[in-house]
Parts: sequence; C-alpha cells; structure tokens
Amino acid sequence: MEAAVTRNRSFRDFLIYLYRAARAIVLGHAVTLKHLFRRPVTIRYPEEEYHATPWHRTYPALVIDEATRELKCTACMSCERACPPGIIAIERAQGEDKKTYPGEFWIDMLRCMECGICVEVCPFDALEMVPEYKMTAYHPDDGIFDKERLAVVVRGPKTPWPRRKGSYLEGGWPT
Amino acid sequence: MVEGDKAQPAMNDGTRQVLEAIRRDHPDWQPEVTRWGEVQLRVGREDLQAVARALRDDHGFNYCPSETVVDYVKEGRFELDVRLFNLDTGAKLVLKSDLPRDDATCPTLAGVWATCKWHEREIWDMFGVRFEGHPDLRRVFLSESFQGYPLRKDFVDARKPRPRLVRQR
Amino acid sequence: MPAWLVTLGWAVLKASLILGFVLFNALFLVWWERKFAARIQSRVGPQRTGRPFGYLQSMADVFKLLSKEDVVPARVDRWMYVLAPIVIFVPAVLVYVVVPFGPNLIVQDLNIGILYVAAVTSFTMIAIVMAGWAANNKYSVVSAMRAAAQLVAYEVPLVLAVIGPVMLAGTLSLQGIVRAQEGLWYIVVQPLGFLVFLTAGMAELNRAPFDLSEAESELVAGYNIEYSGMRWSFFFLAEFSNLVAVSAIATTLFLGGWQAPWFLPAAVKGLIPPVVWFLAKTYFLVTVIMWIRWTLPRVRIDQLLDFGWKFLLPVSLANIALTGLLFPVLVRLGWI
Amino acid sequence: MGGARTRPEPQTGARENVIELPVLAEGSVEEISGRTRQRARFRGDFEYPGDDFEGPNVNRWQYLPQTPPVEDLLVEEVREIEGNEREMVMNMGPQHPSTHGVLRCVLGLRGEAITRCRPDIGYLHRCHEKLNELWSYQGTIALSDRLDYLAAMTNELAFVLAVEKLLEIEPTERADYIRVICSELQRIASHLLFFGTTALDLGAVTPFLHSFREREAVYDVFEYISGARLLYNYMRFGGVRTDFPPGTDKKIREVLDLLENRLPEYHDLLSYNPIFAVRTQGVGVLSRDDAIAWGAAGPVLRGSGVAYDLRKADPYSGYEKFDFKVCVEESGDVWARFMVRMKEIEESIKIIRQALDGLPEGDARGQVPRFIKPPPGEVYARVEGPRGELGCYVVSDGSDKPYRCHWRTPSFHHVSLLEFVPVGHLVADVVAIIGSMDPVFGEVDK
Repeated sequence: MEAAVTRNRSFRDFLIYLYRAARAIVLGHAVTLKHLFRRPVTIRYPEEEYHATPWHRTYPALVIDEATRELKCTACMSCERACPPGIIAIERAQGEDKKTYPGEFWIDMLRCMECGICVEVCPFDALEMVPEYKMTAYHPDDGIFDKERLAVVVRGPKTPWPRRKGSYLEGGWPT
Repeated sequence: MVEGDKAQPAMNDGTRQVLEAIRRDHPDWQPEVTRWGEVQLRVGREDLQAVARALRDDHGFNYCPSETVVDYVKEGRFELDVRLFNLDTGAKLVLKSDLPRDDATCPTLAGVWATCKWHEREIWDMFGVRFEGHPDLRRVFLSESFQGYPLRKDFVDARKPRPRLVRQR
Repeated sequence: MPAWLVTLGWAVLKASLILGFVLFNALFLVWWERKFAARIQSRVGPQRTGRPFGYLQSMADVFKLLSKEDVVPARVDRWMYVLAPIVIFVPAVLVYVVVPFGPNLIVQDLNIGILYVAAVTSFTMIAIVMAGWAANNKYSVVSAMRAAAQLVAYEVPLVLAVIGPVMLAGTLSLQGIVRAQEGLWYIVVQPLGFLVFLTAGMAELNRAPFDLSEAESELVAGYNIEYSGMRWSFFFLAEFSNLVAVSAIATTLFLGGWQAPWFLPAAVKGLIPPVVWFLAKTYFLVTVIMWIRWTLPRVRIDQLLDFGWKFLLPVSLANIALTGLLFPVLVRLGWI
Repeated sequence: MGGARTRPEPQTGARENVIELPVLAEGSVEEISGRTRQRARFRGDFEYPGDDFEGPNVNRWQYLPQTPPVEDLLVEEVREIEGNEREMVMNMGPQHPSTHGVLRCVLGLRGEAITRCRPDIGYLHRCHEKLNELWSYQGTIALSDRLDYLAAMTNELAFVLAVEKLLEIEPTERADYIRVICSELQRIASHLLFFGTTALDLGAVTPFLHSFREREAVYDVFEYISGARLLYNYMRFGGVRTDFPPGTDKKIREVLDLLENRLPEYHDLLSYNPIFAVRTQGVGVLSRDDAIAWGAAGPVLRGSGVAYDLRKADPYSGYEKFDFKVCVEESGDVWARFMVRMKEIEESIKIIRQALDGLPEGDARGQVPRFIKPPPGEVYARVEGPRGELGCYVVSDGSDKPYRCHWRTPSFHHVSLLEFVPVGHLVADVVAIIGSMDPVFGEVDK
C-alpha cells in the first residue's frame, strides 16, 4: 500500500515516504486517542453478569414436570446411547405403576462437551440445555452431577430447539 | 461406487480433458470415474512414482491436497489414497494404490510433491507404512517411544486404561 | 552541631526524598499506565483493589512481589545475577540529583549537569548485559546483545540532541538551561531536537516501539526472563524511574522546566508554583510516551539500528548545524 | 462519545423464566454437590488417576501415570548445530507466547539470524481421527468443531458435505444459504483473530484487543444462532440444526455495519503503519512454486499469487450464486498474507449481505433420520476454511460409524512451510512468519 521500502530511492521519494509515514503514525495515534473517550466494553463479572441467550447450551439438565413435580425422564437410555463422549449413566428403576424412571442419573460434567445431542435425541423433552454457566467447584468430584443436581424446572418459553418439526415457535420466543 | 453414466455431468471440463488425455497417452492405466466426477487411477506401488511424476509433469497435477491411507484389515491391505488437483484447469484425480499389510512399504512421493513429505510422516506415524526414499521419516505427532501404529484397525493400546465414568461403550 | 553532621543530614534527607519520589512514581505510574492502556483498548483496567478506580492496585502488587519466593535458578552466574538489579536501580535514582524540580528545588545543581545525566543513564546498559548474561538463558543473552547495540546506537543522537539547548543557553547546568527559557521554550526553536531527544530517549528507556530487549512476543521477557519477585521488581522500578527521568530532562531542556508558559501574564504565572508546572509537564510527557507505546508495533533490531545510525544521527547533526546558523538570528530577534 | 457496546443487552426476564435450581433436594448447590460426591465415592463408581496413591495427603492430581521418557529425535540435529561453534540452538516453544499454541521450533541461530528451523508438533494431539472411527456420525459433527476451533462452522460443513455426498442427499436451499452465512461469519471471526494475533506478534497490543472486541460481536451472533459461542455443533446432514431465530437478520446486519465502521480504524492503527510495513514487507517470502508444491492453501497460497479459492474453483453450498472476488497478492511475504485476509473480511461482508438479501423461505432442516448408516463408499469433500482448503475424507462401511475419517487440515501444511521459510531471517521475523501462517494447533495436531 502506501508505506513502502525506502531503499534506492531519490531524495524526493524519501521525503514523500517520510510524509506518509508521519501521517500514518499520526492517524494511528488519533485512533487510540479516540478510544480514550469511548466507553469500555468490559463486563465486570460479579457485579454485572453476562446474559447469555436463553437457549445457550451450558449443560443438559433434567426437566421436572411442573404439574406432577416429577422428572419427565423415563430412563429410555436414548441419551446414554447417543452421548458421544459417553458420560451419561442411567440406572433404570421401575415404580409401582410399572412406569420406569431414572433411579440414578449421572452426567460427568468434567467431560461433557456440551454438544446438546442428548437433548436432541430425547423423545420425551426430558432434557434441556440450560444457560447456567456458573459451575465452579472446589473438588473434581463436584463436576459429576447427579439427579438432584441436574433437576430443574423449566418455566416460561422453552429453548428453541425443534424436537419435532415446527414445534419451536409454538412455545413463543423470549424477546 | 465407481463408473456410472449418471455421474458424468458432475465432472468438470478440466477433468474430462485429463481423462481423455490419459486414455490417449496411457492406455494401460485404466482410469475410472468416481461418482463425484474425479478420475481415479489404481496403480501398483512399483509404478507409483512414475505415474505420479507423469501426472505432475504431463497433466499438470501440481497440487496435492491430501494423501492418506485406509486400513482394510479384513482384506489384508492398506489403500493409499492421493488426491490431486490441477490449479489451472480444476481437474481432479485420485491416485490409489494397494499396499499389502504384511509388507507395509511404499515408494515415497515426497520427490514429486513436496507436501507429501509431511503427509507421509503422518501416515508413517499413524499406520506404520514405511516410505522408501523419504528424506525425513520421523513420527510427526507421537513421540518416538510410542509403541504401535494407532490408526491400524488391529491396534491395541497396551497402556493401562484411564478410569472413567461407569459404563464403557 | 558540627558542619559535617549538617551536611550528612541534608544528604540523607535529600536522598530519602528522591527515593520516596521514585517509589511513589513507580506506584503511581504502574496504575496510570494500566488505566491508560485499558481505556485505549476499550477495557476498564484495575478496578477491584481500591474501588472504584483500583488506585491501590500497585500497592497490592508490591505486597505480592515482596511476599514471593526468592528464586535463584540453579545455573546462574550468582554474583552477577544478584548485582544486576542493584546496578540498574542505582543510576535510575542518581539521575534525579540534577533534575531541577523548582527554582530552589534541586539536590545539586552541577555545572556539568547534562554530562552527568548522559553518563549516569548509560549504566543501564551494563546492568542489562549483566542480567542477560547471568541468567544463563539464550533468550536473555540475545536480549542483552540487543540492548547493548541499541544503547550504543541511541546514546549518540541523544547527546547530540541535547547540544541544541546547551548552545542556546550557553551552559551545561540544567538549572541554567531552565532559567534561559524564561522568554521562550526551546521546543519552539528546537522542534527537531525535541523529537530526536524523545525518540532516542524512548530507545534508551526500552519503551515500545523500541522495547527490543524485553520483546515479550519474541524473547518472552528478555533480560529479566529468569528474575522474579523483588529482584524483578527492581528492573520494573528502574524502568519507570527512567521513564520519569527522561521526561523530566526533556521537560527541562525543551519545555521550560519549572517555568510557566512564557505567553501567560505575570499575574497568572504567580498563581501556580513552579514545581507543579514541572510535574505537570513531566507527567504529560510520560503519558505521551505511554500513548506511543500502546499505539505502535515493535521494530526489528536491524531496522532499529538503521533508524538510529542512518536517520536520527544525521538529523541530530543537522539540528546542531541549524541551531548554529539560526543562533545569531534568534539573538537579533530577541527570542533568546 | 459512547461507542457501541458489542455485548447484547440483557434479555430481560429470560433467565429467570427458564430454570430454577435445584428443586428436588434441599440445600445449596454446594451442599448437594458435596453429598453427590460422597455417595459417588461410596459407590465406587468414579475413580481418578492417583486414587490408589498411598502417601502424604497432597494434591493427588500431581500423581498422574508417568509416561516413559521421551527420546527426542531432534537431538541429533541439535548436536549437529551445537557442534558448530558459531551456531546456537534456541528452542522456541512449545511454551512461548508467539507460537500460537504449542508449536515448538528448534532454531539454529548465528547471531540472531536463523540458519535452520525445525518445526516440531504433536503437543496437542488428541487422536482425532481415531475418535472419528469410534463415534457415530452425529457425534463426529460435534467433534469436528474441535479441529480448527476458531472456525468450527467450516469444519462441520466439510464433514457434513462429505456425508451428504455419501447419503446422496441435497440440503434444502435455505440451509445452503444459512451455511454460507455461517461460514462467512466464521471467516470474519477467524481473520479478526488473525489481525489481532499478528499485531501482538509484532508487539502492538492495542489492535489485538480491538479486534477481539469485534470478534466477540460476531460470536454474539453465533450464540444467538446456535446456542454456543465457540463450538457450535450446528450443521446437520441435510440442513442445519435450527433455523435462524427471529431477529437474526437484524443482528447480523448490525455486526456487519459495525465491522465496516471499524475496519478503517484497524487500517489506520496497524495496516498502514510504517513500522508494520517494514516489519512485514519482504519478510518470509514464499514463492509461488513453493507454495503450490508444499500444499499451502487459502490466504497463504493466495498471498503468493495463486488465485485459487475453492469457493470459485469448486463451488459448494451454492457459492456460485454470490458475487465476490478472490483476493490475491503477488509478493508472497507476510504483508501479502496479511492483506489477503484483510480484504477477505470485506469480501465476506459482501457475501453475507447478498445471502441475507436472498435468503429463501423454507425448511432449514432436512428430512434426514437422526441415526444414519451411509452406504459403503468413500468420499473426499472440501471447503474453503479461513485457513484454506479443509478436506474431509470419509470411508463408510455401511455401519453407523465412519470406517475411516481423514482430515486434510491446512494449518498442518502451513506449519511444514516453517522448515524453510524463516531461514535467513531474524528471530523477530520468525514470530511474524508463524503469525502470518495463522496455524491453529487444534487442527495441526488433530
């Protein structure tokens, strides 16, 4: 572009080069000066929080049916089979009414790659990716989530993944 | 997966010209056309270098995006798969060669396309195919102390398995 | 009280004042540079320690550095390794002996003040070479070699740029040069000299775009790569101390030192004490140097030397010639 | 003077609506986690390396299984250099701020001049191709994100195109447009990162943070579209995972406007700076023939004067419908590669605008079963990623997992160029050259 190598040029070219170089440097400083008066874009985390989109995928959680206050999961093992890193472990249990439910449901969040495939394959909408990104722990074992840690109530609009064709607009959009 | 008239429209002009040129100049090469409109040549490994050189010099295949090996363990062979491309005409060509599994050696293509130097290092690293005449055949990803060639289908990791969550698939 | 005791008392008092000034400077400038850089980069910068502006951040850093383990790597040249931080720090403080903060606010107004400054600041090179060599690390050796070449190349234009004001003022004493600028600051008649001085001064300081000896993207941290804790912070202290020193000398030589701007009416001049003028100008220059640092990329060593020897040196020589030619004219005009 | 904040404004009420944690058990999250841990221990389900360590109670993570000592094959080379009195060996990396990850370059130095350079890679090797053989096709999409993690969309696209060819299905037209928009946004994001890291390698910190600020804006769009910021898992066989949420069009256009405003600032700040010019012009010259022979691709190839762009040369996903030009520079130096990328940002903006204008209605998700078993066969599909030709070679044996999956990753070949390009330059130029190759070690080491 403009700024060029100065070797083997006439003195006049050198002066032109000098002018261009000086102008470019001044322009660069003008940009930085302009930024002195711009607002920072930093989010100061504990005080201000980053609001991820409601359908942000952080980890798969077990959905509780609000009407019955029970997990929607029927322990059909679809997610366990589909999970690429194989970190979901379910122990199926059977209630008195012959309905199956997950006796244990473990997700090793230390290895979870947050792909959301478990949510996609779930035939009962019993898993949801939740945008809850505060998952720090003091011990690696805390990264293994069990049924109690995973259970959430999903209220209001659902996450937009279309389980079945055309379903996602029915829940309405959180705007 | 090879041949078929319905695949012909996918072939671009450069490839068509190359196909004609090869049929004209080298009647013994037996080019085929794949479903995706590429010319496919299957050559013996002893002819590999000569064919490659001819392709580069006479047919303008100056660009080699990919060279790899597939382990067909049941058939007892490795299949060398070299993808070639002509940057000027857009012709596409696949060079295939069968390497017996019990004698996994192959003449190097590093002298034809310089990029094969690293491709072949990767193949040596992962499949243990020794490329004869390669200038710098070292493992590229794994350390030299690694035992075995991990992408071979019969590779068994002798190390103690790392513990993980309950079920192994 | 015997006379020697009085002298000693004054000396100790002055020394501690300077040391205090240097330390305070470092604390303030670390914070200031961080805040300044942050705003240029659309960030916030320090904010937690000392809310809301993080003004206690440098204090926190001091405590952190003090509490760090004193690591001496196994294969270093121990004596040089230990001495280098001291060798770099002492001359950084010594410069302030001749800096005129005000009409009477100077430790010692040496009549060869400028020469003293040039001599003392060159010590930095020895310290950097010591540190680089002692650390027994290839990166730091390369860094030391770079620093040596760089300091030799830029010492010459620096001193030559100083000659302009000296010619105009007719004295080597810094106080004398300041007094000579009562009518007009020398930056007006010496713009070229000022630019050369600032550029060469930045190179002396190892500030970007000339921070080749600690180029973190190439040499990781250069000569202080193996230093940590308090030893490392001595390099840091010296860097900021030198930064203020160079700005102060530039202020003295070209911006009228503690003099108020010459065009202001006398009544206004009397309102603000000279030392405030001096510090304001100095910190303004410091900020400009920071501004340059956070704007420009780093040059390469051969380009740096090219620039020093083939551009700055001729320009500074031309500046001297120009000054000599213009001197009678300026005197005739009554500007000096 | 309030500059535009790139973060989206908080979605009011959204988060409160969606989840409530936790509800089955009483107690705080920490308490529940603690209980979980105790029960897990009791059940003996989980174990960690070092669990069986008997000794003082120190951090057990230190006691990972020891690997046998590594014999460094470069040792011979190093000895050879050190045998020469006037040369010095310098190990640049694998832990070095400017090697873009974990590249190790063994440099032979004479003074500061490079006499030889041996790139050594593999420090981030993750058995990617082996995992491809173990995971289902669906999981492999998610895994391919991890190759070039700065351009996850294009990785997915390469794999998806390959499998679609095997399945003999065509994506819907809307999905094609969405794919184009996503790949071009990804290209912008990746090139913005390149701009920043190149500036950082050359010692300018400010452009780095400026470009990351704009990159975050692009990632905000990705988060809005796909629910993730970096690794999207968005492409699907026959379409994409979800259609654009309402308002995506506006969001993307806002980002494009922002970029068009900020690009001149970048040029003022860095591109036209004389120091930047002398640091990059004539440095690391890669001749046209070398670039072709060594398999360089993308901006590195185009910087050497080869007008080769897969979007034109072998169009996929309907790129032939868009009007854009292939950016070429003749000089083949760091400057050329830099300028090619900066121009490509502008071209990408043009493509995205066209695609948004022409975005057809319809289904974005094809009617493809979730679990697929492609017929036996093999296919090589390639896309023009931000770093160049990204090829995916898939062999299917009719099962639900790829029989073999080979990735042709451009960065791998760009790293191989380091064997000869830096020779004769100075140490400071090596970082500029590495930066101009823009390797991503996720895809170099696979």
